[in-house]
Amino acid sequence: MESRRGKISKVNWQRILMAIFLIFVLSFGLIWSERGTDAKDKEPYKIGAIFSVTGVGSFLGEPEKKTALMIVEEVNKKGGINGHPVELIVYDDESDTTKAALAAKRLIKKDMVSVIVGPTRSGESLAVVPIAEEAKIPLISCAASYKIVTPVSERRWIFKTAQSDQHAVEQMYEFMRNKGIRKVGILSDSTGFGASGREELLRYAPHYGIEIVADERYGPKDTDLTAQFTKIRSLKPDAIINWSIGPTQILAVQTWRNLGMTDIPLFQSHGFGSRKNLEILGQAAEGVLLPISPVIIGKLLPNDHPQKKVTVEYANAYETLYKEPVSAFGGYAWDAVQLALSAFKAVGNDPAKIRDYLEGLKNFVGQSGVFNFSPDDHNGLTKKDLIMVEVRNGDWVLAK
Amino acid sequence: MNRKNLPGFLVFLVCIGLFPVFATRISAIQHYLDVMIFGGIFGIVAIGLSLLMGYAGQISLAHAAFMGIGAYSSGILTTHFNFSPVPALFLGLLITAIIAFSVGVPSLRLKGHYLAMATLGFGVIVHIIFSEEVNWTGGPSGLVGIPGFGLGDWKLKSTLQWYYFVWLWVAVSILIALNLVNSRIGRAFRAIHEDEKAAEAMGVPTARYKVQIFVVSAAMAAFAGSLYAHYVEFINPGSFDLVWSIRFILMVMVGGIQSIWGSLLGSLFLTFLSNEWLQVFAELEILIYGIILFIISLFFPDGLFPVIFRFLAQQLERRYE
Amino acid sequence: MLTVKSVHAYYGGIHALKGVSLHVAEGEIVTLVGANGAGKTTMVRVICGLLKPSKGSIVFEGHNLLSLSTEKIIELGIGLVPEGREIFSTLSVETNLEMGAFLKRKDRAFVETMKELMFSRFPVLKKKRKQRAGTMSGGEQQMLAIARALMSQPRFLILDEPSLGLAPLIVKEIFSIIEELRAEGKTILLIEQNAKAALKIADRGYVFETGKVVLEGIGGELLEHREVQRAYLGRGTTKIWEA
Amino acid sequence: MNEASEIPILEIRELGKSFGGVEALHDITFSVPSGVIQSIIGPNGAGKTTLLNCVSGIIKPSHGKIYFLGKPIENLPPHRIATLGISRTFQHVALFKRMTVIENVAIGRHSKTRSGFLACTLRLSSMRREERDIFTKAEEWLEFVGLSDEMWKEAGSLPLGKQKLLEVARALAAEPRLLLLDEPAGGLNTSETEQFGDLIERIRNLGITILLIEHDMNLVMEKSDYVVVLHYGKLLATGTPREIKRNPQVIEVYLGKEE
Amino acid sequence: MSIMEEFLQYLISGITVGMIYVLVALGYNIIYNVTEVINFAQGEFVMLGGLCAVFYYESLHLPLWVAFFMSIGTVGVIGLIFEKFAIRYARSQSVLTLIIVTIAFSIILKGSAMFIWGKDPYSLPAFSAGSPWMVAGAAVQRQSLWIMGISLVIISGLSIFFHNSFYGKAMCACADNPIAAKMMGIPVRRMILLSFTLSAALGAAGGVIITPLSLMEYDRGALLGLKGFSVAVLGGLGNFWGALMAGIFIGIGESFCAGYISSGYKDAVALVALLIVLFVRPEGLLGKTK
Repeated sequence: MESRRGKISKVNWQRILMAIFLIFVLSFGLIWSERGTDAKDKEPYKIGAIFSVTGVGSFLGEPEKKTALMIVEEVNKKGGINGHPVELIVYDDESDTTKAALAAKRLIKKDMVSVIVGPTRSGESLAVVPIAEEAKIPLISCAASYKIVTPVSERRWIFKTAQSDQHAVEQMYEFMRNKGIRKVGILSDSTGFGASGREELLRYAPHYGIEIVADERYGPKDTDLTAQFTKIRSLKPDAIINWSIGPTQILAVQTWRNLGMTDIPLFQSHGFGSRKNLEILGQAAEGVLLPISPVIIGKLLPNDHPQKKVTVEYANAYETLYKEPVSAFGGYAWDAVQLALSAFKAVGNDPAKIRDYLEGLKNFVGQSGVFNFSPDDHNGLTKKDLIMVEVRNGDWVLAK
Repeated sequence: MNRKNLPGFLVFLVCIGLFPVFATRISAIQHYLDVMIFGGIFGIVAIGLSLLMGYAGQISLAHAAFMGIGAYSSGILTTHFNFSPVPALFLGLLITAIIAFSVGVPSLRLKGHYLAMATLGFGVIVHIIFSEEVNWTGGPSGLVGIPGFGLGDWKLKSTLQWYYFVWLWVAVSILIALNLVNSRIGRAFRAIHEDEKAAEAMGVPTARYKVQIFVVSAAMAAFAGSLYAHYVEFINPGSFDLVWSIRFILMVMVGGIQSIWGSLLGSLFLTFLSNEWLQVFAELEILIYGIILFIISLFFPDGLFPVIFRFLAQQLERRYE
Repeated sequence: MLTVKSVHAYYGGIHALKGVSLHVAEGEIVTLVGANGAGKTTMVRVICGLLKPSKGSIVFEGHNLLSLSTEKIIELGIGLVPEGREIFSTLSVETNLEMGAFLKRKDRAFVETMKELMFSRFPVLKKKRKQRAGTMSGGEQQMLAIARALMSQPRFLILDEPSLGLAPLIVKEIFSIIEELRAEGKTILLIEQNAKAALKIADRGYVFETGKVVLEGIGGELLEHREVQRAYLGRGTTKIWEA
Repeated sequence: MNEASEIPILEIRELGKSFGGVEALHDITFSVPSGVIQSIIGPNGAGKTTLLNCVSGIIKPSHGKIYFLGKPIENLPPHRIATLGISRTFQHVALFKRMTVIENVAIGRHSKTRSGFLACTLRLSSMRREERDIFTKAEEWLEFVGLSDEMWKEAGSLPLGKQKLLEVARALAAEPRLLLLDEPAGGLNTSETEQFGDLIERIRNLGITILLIEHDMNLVMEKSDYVVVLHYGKLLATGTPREIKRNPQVIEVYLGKEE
Repeated sequence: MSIMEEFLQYLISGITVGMIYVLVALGYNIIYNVTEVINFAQGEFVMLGGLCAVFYYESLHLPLWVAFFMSIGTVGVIGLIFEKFAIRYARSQSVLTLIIVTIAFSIILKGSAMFIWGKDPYSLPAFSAGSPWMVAGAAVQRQSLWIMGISLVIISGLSIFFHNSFYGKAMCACADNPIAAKMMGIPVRRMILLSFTLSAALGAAGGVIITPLSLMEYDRGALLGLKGFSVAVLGGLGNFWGALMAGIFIGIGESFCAGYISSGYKDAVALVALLIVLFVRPEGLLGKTK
């Protein structure tokens, strides 16, 4: 009975599975025999990188990838570090946590890197954190959320180069306090970036004597923010803060202008600090205020500013090579890769030594600020490392 | 397990059992174990979806959402209520089953496009809830601090342990699915797929069976979601959106819509494709995905692998004769 | 006018037509009679190009119909009253009529004249011109289907089971309309189960049985033929009728 | 089992059904005695299939009652009616075309088997026993209709005649008390139809009552014990084949009225 | 700002957003009117419309109105190609296949758009420049009026086309009874082709007119498509004026939800409405009286 039923199955599974099994075994045999052929004269120092080159976070990940490639090429042109060439392995996480996690595993197990740079966004970074911790490989994230490096006791191997939202918020609030702004309405989008910014805005408002009169949210794909702005206007705040990423931050500025609300100053998050936004908005962006990473406004910095030199150099190199303006995100990658390189130079490629080196590193002048790491602080930046700017005539000027 | 499937299942067990022996020794493919863990987790979803789509003929664009409900149930119960993973997992399954039941009863009265749209709408609503209920779900930034899987003092630690643990459950899913398919209930599903009216006239309670398989399929997705949450120790809404629901459908379609083994192979194939083999295409991956799905659905609506296997089997048979 | 030569056709796996030949001359009423499933409706589908035969030839006024699409075949001047009426049930009666004149849509005046003509021939349609066609009774729907087919002024009219499922009084009316049409000089191919009524008004007839023409001849003669009765009530029954 | 028992197996009382204003069935009343072959005839569109659909529960009648062994069934869903012991075939063959022949018959036994989800997923011994029984019985029924050789073929690949036989086997597998056949000989050639007639008799000899819709008058008149004639949704006549053949009204319906 | 002004502002922004959904819904309606297929790629036509217009305007420096029509034409041709080379073959397959074919096509469109335009959002200038009008204290953007105006023109046009023109009525006849339509000499295939072209073109028109107001980027399509479908179902598939009512209703619902309840759950409004309609009266929607 049973055997006769077997006849009808068009596919002889048994035979096929056997064949697959054979192929399986054979292919492993082949890979096995290839082992040991990759001996090299001078072992390269390996940096792994995970960036969101595609997907929703791609406008962050792309400049990061470009920056990292540019730096490593430069270093290798100069003969590498201590005679070792530097190898950069970049994987795209497609703004997807699963892919980020797998990319990290691959970097650690297959490529055997000494340090990982990235991921680009907070979500992917948080997914990679436990992996790096378990493998004891230093991870230098380019994302903003403070959760990535706190509590430090559980994040011993994790560092990050992006200013925390907290710094941007504090810098913004301090500016407001000096201007006498007391009541603000906040808008945020429902992405990780917006949600994290909103948390910090709510948390620090009391410290600076600021009252939050409105707390509005919207989706990252929203086509119309009129309702939210109208509501905020009805509550008569002294200023509006919009904390979002992607097209909605442009939409926010347009709505603000079209509804004739320019008498209420609009503050944007540091995520707005990209020249592309100014190009799209044109005149509409006049008067928008935001904290910005020094990397973007290198030229505006006073000559005695410690970051003047590195920011201008990086901006020149990047803009010549890629024909596009630098962004804060590229700066995060610059910092992360340079931190890794400086660690290689100082202690070689042992992950544990790199971790200890980074934790003790002081006064490292980067694009996003001057880093002072400590066993309690794996970000190493303060609110001073963001600079308030205003949009004037389609360009940034220091806000006064 | 009936005798027809036994040899295949044994070969499967041997392959799965031996794979780490090779993988851990070769650095170039060591991380394949991790890919296999994800492939296995997605495989459980795909097997469930194949039961629903391939056998019972009902489409669902909400399977990522069900996976998410399982993942978030586990995540929230363990982080907010200090549940241990095992009871959290079972409570999560129960919650998912209840939700799937209440959605399934009205949805499955619909057919074709309308069923697709209803499940799609439900999936998007669930996704919005994951993003909005910040206090519980951590919102779009995600839920951190989910413990690894374990019971009492025993915890799953190494990748190898996880690998065997996940694939144990894949094997169980396959066993359940194969048994179900080769039973009166499985035949009834296929009958519903082919001709609902005739099935009803043969005494098959079609409405009840459709809801039952929907619930079972959703619960399998939730189980996979729970494993995912404990393995990655972090979840965010982005892992459970419409794109993932479509990916699961693609896995089933590639593997052969009416094939349990096929769906598992399909999920492995696509997981490796997008995480390993297609990395070179980076930017173009989504486009390539679309084209693959397009070609399969137009030219091989029964799945890609069955066509290939049928061809191989024919060749083999010709060789033997 | 129409010549069908040894046509074979398969319909859903069934060998529905097994070498059927027939011809219709200009001005004739030809009827195809036979039991259900004998292949009459399949014949209609083949003539209209809805089903392509596997073998054989169909020629209409010198045009080879096998190479033409349904639209083109209709354009040659063939009007069709399909089995089961097949009206556009969600559209209004008036729109249904207009659709019948789709091929003549450029000539608005012609469409309007034809519409008025149909309204005067079928007053019930005029009364219900704005009504959704699906809400009318079966007889009215049949009238509509005939009127719709006439809208394009076809020279050759195919009526497929026009009396199906209708009350005897209405059947009578339908047949009188068919006779009127013949008087107007239209060529008609009539497919009917109601053999007596059909053969009575037909010039010639073909009797179908399981995909073959078993008998052909002058309408009145066929009516008397025992074979016709056999085709309808089965072999055994003939004895009883004789008795 | 050949003699008719006391209560009729099926009783239809003043059954009516209208579709959007059009009356497809109008106050039909008749009954089917146990153990007979009863035919329903009538021209196309007379409401025969509608009547059969009402009995098997696929459509709900607008009014009226249907009793099966004295129990009202008009409000039950089709699968409950099937479980009570009414099986049917379809006018346009409704096989599960992509399943094998034997699997089709196995589904016919659905209403006779009990294994639940748990038993099936765990392959409990009770389920395995039942499964063996299903396939043994399915083979028996295939043998009964003469399809033993086609057991492992895909149902859709069979020629129409065999598909019709398979539909009967599938319906029989449920071991019904009443079997509804909707134009089983439609599209069959003469010898196939004759074989079918024998089959119908053999089924009746098993004690199964048969309600048959058929256009082939030879088959109807030779095999039926009783004939019901429908015309425009109304009951035109009932009686033995002899009576029906002599009924002038029936002749008129079939050949048209003499003017 | 008074409560009334606030209310008015929500109303106006709701209507504007609603009109956008209506334009997407019309695409579903047209195809449904002829084939009863539901095209999951409808939202992508909107996205393509916007981005094509950006291409013609920004890169080829064509005048805005030329870009508008060129974009509509381009996307219409894409719709035509889709029908001719995919839908036509998939229609004979199962509904499941058909659904997946349209989903696959939407992924392809999205992927191609990302490849061609990248991931940045793009903008177009408003059709007429100037600051917003103030109506009783509420701001009405000029582009909103364009959106409303063009939508109304399109809806009226379609309504007239399908109910009064010969060709339009013939298209309805194809959905009603394709075989009978063939028997009347109506070229059914060409009608289906036309319906896909028309619905793609309409989607594109929607895309172009909303781009000045809300920007456009490669992955905007899916959500717009879903909301458009909700509107189409709520208004009764195939019913143009119903879609208009439903669109305004959903738009205002979203706007009020964002203003008075929670802006985060705004997107759920349309979907909950969709589920309620599908669950509560599926027969009413599916049962076609024939």
